[in-house]
Amino acid sequence: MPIISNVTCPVCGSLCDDIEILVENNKVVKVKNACGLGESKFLNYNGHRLRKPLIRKNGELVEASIKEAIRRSAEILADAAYPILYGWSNTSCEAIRVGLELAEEIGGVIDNTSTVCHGPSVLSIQDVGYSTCTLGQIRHRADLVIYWGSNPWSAHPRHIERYTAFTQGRFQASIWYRYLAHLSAYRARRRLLRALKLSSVREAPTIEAEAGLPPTLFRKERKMIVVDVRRTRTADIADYFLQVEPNKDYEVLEALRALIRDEEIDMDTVAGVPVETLEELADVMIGCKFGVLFFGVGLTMSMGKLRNIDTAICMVRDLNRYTKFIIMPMRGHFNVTGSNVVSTWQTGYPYAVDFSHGYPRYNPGETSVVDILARGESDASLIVASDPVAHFPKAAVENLVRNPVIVIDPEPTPTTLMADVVFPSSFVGIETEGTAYRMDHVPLPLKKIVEPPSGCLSDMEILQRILAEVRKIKRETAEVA
Amino acid sequence: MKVTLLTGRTLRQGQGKEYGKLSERYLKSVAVCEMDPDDMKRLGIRENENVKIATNYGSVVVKAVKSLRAPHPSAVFVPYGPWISLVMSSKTHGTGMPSLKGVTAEVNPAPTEPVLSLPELLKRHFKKE
Amino acid sequence: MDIAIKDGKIVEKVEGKGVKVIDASRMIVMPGGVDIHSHIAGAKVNAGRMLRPEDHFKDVEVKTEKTRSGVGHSIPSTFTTGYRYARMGYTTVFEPAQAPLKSRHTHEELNDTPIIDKGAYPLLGDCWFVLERLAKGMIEECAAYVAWTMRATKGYAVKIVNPGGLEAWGFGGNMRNIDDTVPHFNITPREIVQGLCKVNELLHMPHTIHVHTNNLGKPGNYVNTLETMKCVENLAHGDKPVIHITHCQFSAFKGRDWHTFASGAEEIARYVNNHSHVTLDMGQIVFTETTTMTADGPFQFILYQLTGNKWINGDVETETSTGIVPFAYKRKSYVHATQWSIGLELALLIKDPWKIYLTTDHPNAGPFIYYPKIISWLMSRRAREKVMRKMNKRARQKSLLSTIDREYTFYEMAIATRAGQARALGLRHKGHLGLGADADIAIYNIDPTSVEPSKDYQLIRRAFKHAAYTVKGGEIVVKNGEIVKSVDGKTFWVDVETSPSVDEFVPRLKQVFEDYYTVQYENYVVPEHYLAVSCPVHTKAEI
Amino acid sequence: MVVVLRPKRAFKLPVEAECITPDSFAGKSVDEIGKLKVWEGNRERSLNELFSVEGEIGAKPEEVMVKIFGDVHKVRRIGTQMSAGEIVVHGDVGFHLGEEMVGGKILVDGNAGSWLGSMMKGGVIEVKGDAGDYVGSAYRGSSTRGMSGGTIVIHGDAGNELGYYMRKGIIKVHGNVGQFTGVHMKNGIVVVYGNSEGRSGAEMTGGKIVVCGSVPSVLPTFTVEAVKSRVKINGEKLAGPFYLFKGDIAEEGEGKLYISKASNAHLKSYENLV
Repeated sequence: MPIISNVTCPVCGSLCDDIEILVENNKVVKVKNACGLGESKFLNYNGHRLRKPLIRKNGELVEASIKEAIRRSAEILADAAYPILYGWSNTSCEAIRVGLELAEEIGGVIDNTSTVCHGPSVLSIQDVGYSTCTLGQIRHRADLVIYWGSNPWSAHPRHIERYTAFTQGRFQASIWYRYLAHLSAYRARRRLLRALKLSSVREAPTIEAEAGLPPTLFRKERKMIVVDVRRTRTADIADYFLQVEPNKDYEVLEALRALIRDEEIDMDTVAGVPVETLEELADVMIGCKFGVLFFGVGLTMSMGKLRNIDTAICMVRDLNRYTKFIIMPMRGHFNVTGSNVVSTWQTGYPYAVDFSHGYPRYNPGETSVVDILARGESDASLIVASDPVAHFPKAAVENLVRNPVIVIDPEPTPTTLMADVVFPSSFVGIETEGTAYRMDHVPLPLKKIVEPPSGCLSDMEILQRILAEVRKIKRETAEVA
Repeated sequence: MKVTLLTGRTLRQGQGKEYGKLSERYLKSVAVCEMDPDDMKRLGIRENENVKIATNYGSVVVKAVKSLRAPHPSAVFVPYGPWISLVMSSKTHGTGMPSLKGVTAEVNPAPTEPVLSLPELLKRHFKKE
Repeated sequence: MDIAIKDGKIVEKVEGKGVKVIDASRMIVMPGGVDIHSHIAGAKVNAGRMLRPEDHFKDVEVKTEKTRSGVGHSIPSTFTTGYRYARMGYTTVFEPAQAPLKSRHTHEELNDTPIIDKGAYPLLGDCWFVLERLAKGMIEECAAYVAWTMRATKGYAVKIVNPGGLEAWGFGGNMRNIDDTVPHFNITPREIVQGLCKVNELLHMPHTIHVHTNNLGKPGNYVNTLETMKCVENLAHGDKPVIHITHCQFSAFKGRDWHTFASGAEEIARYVNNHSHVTLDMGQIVFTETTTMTADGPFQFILYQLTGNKWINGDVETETSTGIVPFAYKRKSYVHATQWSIGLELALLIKDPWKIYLTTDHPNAGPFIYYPKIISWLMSRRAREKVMRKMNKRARQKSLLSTIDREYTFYEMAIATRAGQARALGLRHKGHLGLGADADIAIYNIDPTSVEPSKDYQLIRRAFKHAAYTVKGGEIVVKNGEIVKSVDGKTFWVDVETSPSVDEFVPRLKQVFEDYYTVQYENYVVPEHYLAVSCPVHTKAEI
Repeated sequence: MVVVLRPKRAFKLPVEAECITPDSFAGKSVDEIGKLKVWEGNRERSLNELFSVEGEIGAKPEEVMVKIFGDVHKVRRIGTQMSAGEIVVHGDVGFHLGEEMVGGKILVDGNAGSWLGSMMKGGVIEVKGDAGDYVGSAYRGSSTRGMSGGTIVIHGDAGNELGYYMRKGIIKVHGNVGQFTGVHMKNGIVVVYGNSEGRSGAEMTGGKIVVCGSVPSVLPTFTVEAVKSRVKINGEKLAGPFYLFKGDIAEEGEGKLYISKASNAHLKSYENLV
C-alpha cells in the first residue's frame, strides 16, 4: 500500500504541499494533513465524473469518440470569428500554455477566472503596484495579520495554521493558544446569549464592545484582526473584529490612510465605525514590526471593486514609511495565480487577452469575457475546468449557451449540461501532474497519484489535439483556396 | 423586504461541490439564503421555508436558513452557485467584474414556489438552440 | 576564410552535396552575442510585465507562420525576448536573479524563450543557510549547500545582491556599508562576499561570484564598491578573476547627495586597471522609459520614494527580495545624464576589454534592444558627442567623456559583447569561432574594409540592430533581421560533484527545511526533466 | 468636403476601425478609402465590405468631414489620433471614440461607448446622448497618459471613473455620472451638471471637480474649506452656493471638489466646520 507524501492539494490557492495520501488499488483511501475541502476532493472526486466525450446531436448530448469530438471542436473554433477561451484556474500551467497557443492560433479571446475574482486587484496593481512577499515571510515575521473581506476559515481552511497566526516562525510565535481561549470565551458568550433568548429576554446580540480596541492588540506578540461586513468564522478566532457597513470598505480604507498620515477627518464615524477606533487601528498598524493585509473577494466584488484594492494597496505602501507592511490577495482556485502568471509571460497581460488581431491586446471591460458575453459578441466558446453557467450573471450565460460551447472538465457541471461538445478529462493534481502557483506566486509541482480511467485524457493533451486539428483544418482550407 | 445581498464561498459549498454539482448535497449547500434571525421573524418565515430573492435583473427561489453569523440586519448571504447567479447584473462598469457582493435586492416569503432542481433551473432560464 | 559547420559545431571542413553556403564576404562575422546579465525571465520579470500594460500596448509583435506573437517594450514577453535577441545576433543570455524558491518559474519562462541559450543565477547572498554557516565559519558546509542549490534550482552562478541588506529589508531595514552587521545573523556584507567567494572557488564554479554591491544607486557608493572589490583581492590565484561587479555604473557614484552627485568612474577604472581579479559589466543608461527591477528591495523602495511611481515589492522567505519601479531616464536631468556618462567612462577608461562588458542590466538602465546604440557610442566619439550636445549642461561640463578619445575597434567590441562575457562565464564553446565552438554565429552587414565606425556610427547601429544572419547551433534562425526559424535553446546549469561526505549534508538540510520554508523539501527541487533542453556543466569541487 | 459612411449591415462582432479619421482619409479617393483595413472580430476586412463610402474627400485632414449614418455602436476606435477635420456620427457609436485625439471635432448625436476620448490630447468631442465608463481616461496602468488636453461635452449621462488619471483639459457632463469621477486626477476640470453616484475625486492630487447636483456623500478624505457662492470655469460662471472641499488628503492631494449646497441638504453639518 503506497503512501504518497508531499502531495500538493489541488483545491485552493493555499496550495498546501504536505498532504499524505494512501492509495489502494489505484484508489485514494486515506488522506492526511488536508483540510475539509482537500479531503473531500481527494476522497470523492471519482464518484461523479464524465467518462466519455459527448456531442450534442438533435438537441441531445450523446456519446462520441474522442476523435469525433476533437474534429467537431476544431471545426467550431477554426470557423469562429470571435471565440472565447475561458476557465484555466483549475488546471496546470502546462495546459494553460497550450491554451494560449490555441487562442493565438484561432484569434480568440482568452480569459481566466480571475476576471470574476481578483481581476480588479490586477487592475489596481497596474495602477499603483503593491508591496507583497511569499507566505514564509509572514510565517516568520508578521506580528500583525489582518484579513479584510476574506474568510480563510471557510475558503482557505489551513491558511492561518500554515502561514499566518498559528504557525511558528523564526521571529514570531504561534498564537493558537490565544485562539483557544478566545474561542471558548466566545462560545460561552453565545451559550449565554442563547440562554437569554430562550428565557425570552430581548437583548441585542452585540458581541464586541463598541468602545476602543482590545488591549491584546497593543501587545508585542502576533495578533490577528478581521474586517468584514458580517462576522465570519475567521472573525471568531481573531483578536479583534471590525464590522463595516456593506459597500463602505473604500471609505474606511481612505479614512485609515488619512489617519496614518496624521490628517484630521471631518467626520465622527466612517461606515459605522467611530473615527477613534480607526485612529487606534491606524496606530496598531504603524506600531507593528511587520504587518500584513490579506484581502479577499469581499473587497474586489463589492462596490468600488478595483478602487477598494487600489486604496488598500496605497495604505500598505504608505505604511512602509513607518514600518514593514505587506498586502496579498487571497486567491481562490488552486492555480488561478498560475493562469495569470503564464498568460503574463506569454502575452504581457495576466487575463482578458484578445488575440483577434494576431497579437495580444488587453482592456478588461472590453476584452473580458463577462462583458463580451453580455454584449453578445462572441460566436463560440471553449471552457476549460470552469463552470461559467453556474457562476456568471444570467445575461452573460444566455449569450454563452446561444453559441457553440466546448467544455473540457472531469466532472459534470451546469456548463457541461449546456455544452455542445464535452471532453472528460483527468483530474489535475490527482491523475495528471503539472505545475501550479500558490497565491504568493510560489510554483509547486502537482503530482499524479493514481491512473485516470481509460479514455480520460489530460487537459493538456486534449488541447494539444484540438490545436493540431485546427492547424490541419487551416491547411486544408488554404489548399482549397 | 429590501436587503443587501452578499455572496461568497462557504465550507459546505466547497465540500458540496466535491460531491458533484448535480448532487443533492450541492443543491442544499448553495440554494440557501442565510438571514439574520430577526429579519426572518420580521418576514414571518421559519428555517427552511422558501424565499424569493429578486433584483432588477431576475429572481430566484431558495430556502431561508438562520445565519450563524448574525447580527447582520437587512443583509442576506447566499453561497456562489447557479441559483444566485440568476439575479446578478452583468454590468461591470468597464472593469470586467460584475457586482457580486453588496447588491440591493428584495427578499420575500415564497411559500407556494418551489426551489428548482439544477436541470429544471437551467431549462427554465436558458435556451439551447 | 571559410567557417564550416556541422551538427551545430564549428568544424574544420564540410564536404558533400547539399552543403548550404552563406556568402558573408564584405560582412562582419562574429560569434553569437553573449549577455552576462539581463533580466529576461522569472518571478520578478513577470511581475514587472504584469505591472505595466502601458509599457506593452504600443510595441507589439504580430504572430507569423514562424513566430509567436508578443509584446515589448522594456519587459518583453518570453517569445519576443528570444526573437529580439536573435535579431541582434545574440544567442546566449543569462538571467541574473533567480529567487531559489521560485526557480521553477524562471525555468518555465526560459523554456518559453526561444532560440537563445540561457541560464540563471540563484540569489544566495541573503539565504539563511548561507548567512548562518558563514557566520559560524562553516565554509565547507556552506559550499555543500551552494552545490546542492545549483542542482536543486538548476542554477549557474552565485548571485549576491546587496549582501545582508535584503535580509534586513525583511523588517524594512538595509545595510549602510560593507561592515554593517546583519540583524539577527551576526555577519557583515564583507564576510558574506568573502565567504561566498571562497565557496565559489572551492566548487570550481565556471563563473565568479556575481555581485550587486551594497548601497547601489546611492551617491558616494563607489567607495563601497572599491571596498567590495578589495575584500576578495587576496582570494585570487594568478590572473583569474574571482569577482564580477555587475552593472557597475550604478555602483560608481560619487558625491554626498543628489546635488553633489558625480562620477566615480575614474577611481573604479584605476583600480580595475591595476588588478586582474575583477570583471565588470556596464549597466549603461539609455535615455528612454523603462522598468527598474532588482532583488534589491530597499533600493527599489528608495527609488519609489524619489519618483512616486508605482512600486512592487516582493520579499521571498529566507532568501531574498524584489522591487520594481517604472522609470524614465531623461537627457535633461543632471543625475541621469551623469549616469549615462559614468557607464561609458567606465567602458572607455578600463583599458582591457576583457574586463568590462556591454550590458544595460536590462531593463534597469534601458531595454536590451538599445545595445546597437551603445555599440555606436563606444565605437564613435562623434556619436557620444551628439548625445552630449542635447543633454543636461552641467552634466556635460562635468563629464569626462569630452577628454576621452578612445573608440572601440571591432575586435574590442566583439570582446565586450561576446568573447569576454563567454570567458567570464566559463563557456568554453561560446564567444569564439574556433574548432569545436558552438555554431552560434552573427553576421552583420558591415564591410570592415570600407566602413569607418567613428563616422558611420549610424550604419553601425543599424547593422547591429538587424543581423544579416544569425546562426544558432548551426541553424539559420535570422535572415536580414527577420526570424526565419525558431529553435529551442539550451539551459545551462552547474552540476557540482562533491565528495560523499559532503552529501551527508543533505539529510541535515532536510531537517531544518521545514522550519525555514512553507514548502516541502521534495517540492522545492526542480527536476532536470523540467528544463526543455537541459545542459549541465560539470565541475568537481575541492570538498 | 463630406464623406458619408453607412454600415451595410448590423454588426454582431466588434468592429475596429481606427482608419475612420480625417487624417487617413485625406487625399484619398473613395475607392482608396474603401480599401482601408478594418477588423471584424478576428477577420481583416476592407472598409467597403462593411460600409458604403461616398462623397468628396478633401486633400488635407482639416478639409475632411466624415459623416456616419446608422448604428455603429459595435464600431470601435473611430477618430483615433485624429488631428483635424470633423467626424459626425448620426447614431450610437462604440468604444474608444476619439482615442488619443489631437485636434479637430467629433460630434455624436446618439450614445457613445466607454473610453470615449481616452488619452485625448486636444480637440473637441460632443455627445448628445449618454457615454459609457472611463470617459477621458488613461490606458490601464498609465499614470502619465491620462487625458492631457481638449474638451469633452456629454449632454446625457456618463458612467464610472470619468477622467481617470486626467492631467489637463475639460470634461462637462450635463446629465448624471457614476462613481469615482476624476479618480487619480492630477489636473484639469470636470463639471457635472447632474447628480453623482459618489466618491468623486477619489485619490485626486490636483484639478477641479464641480458637481451641481446631488451626491450621496463626500469621501472622508476631503476636508471642507469654504462655502462659495459661485464657481468660474473657463469663463463660465456656475451659480452656487457650493461647498468647497480639498483632497484627497490620503494622497496629500490639492484637488478642489465643489458640491452644490442646494442639492445636498445632508451635507449641512459640514458648515459647522467652515
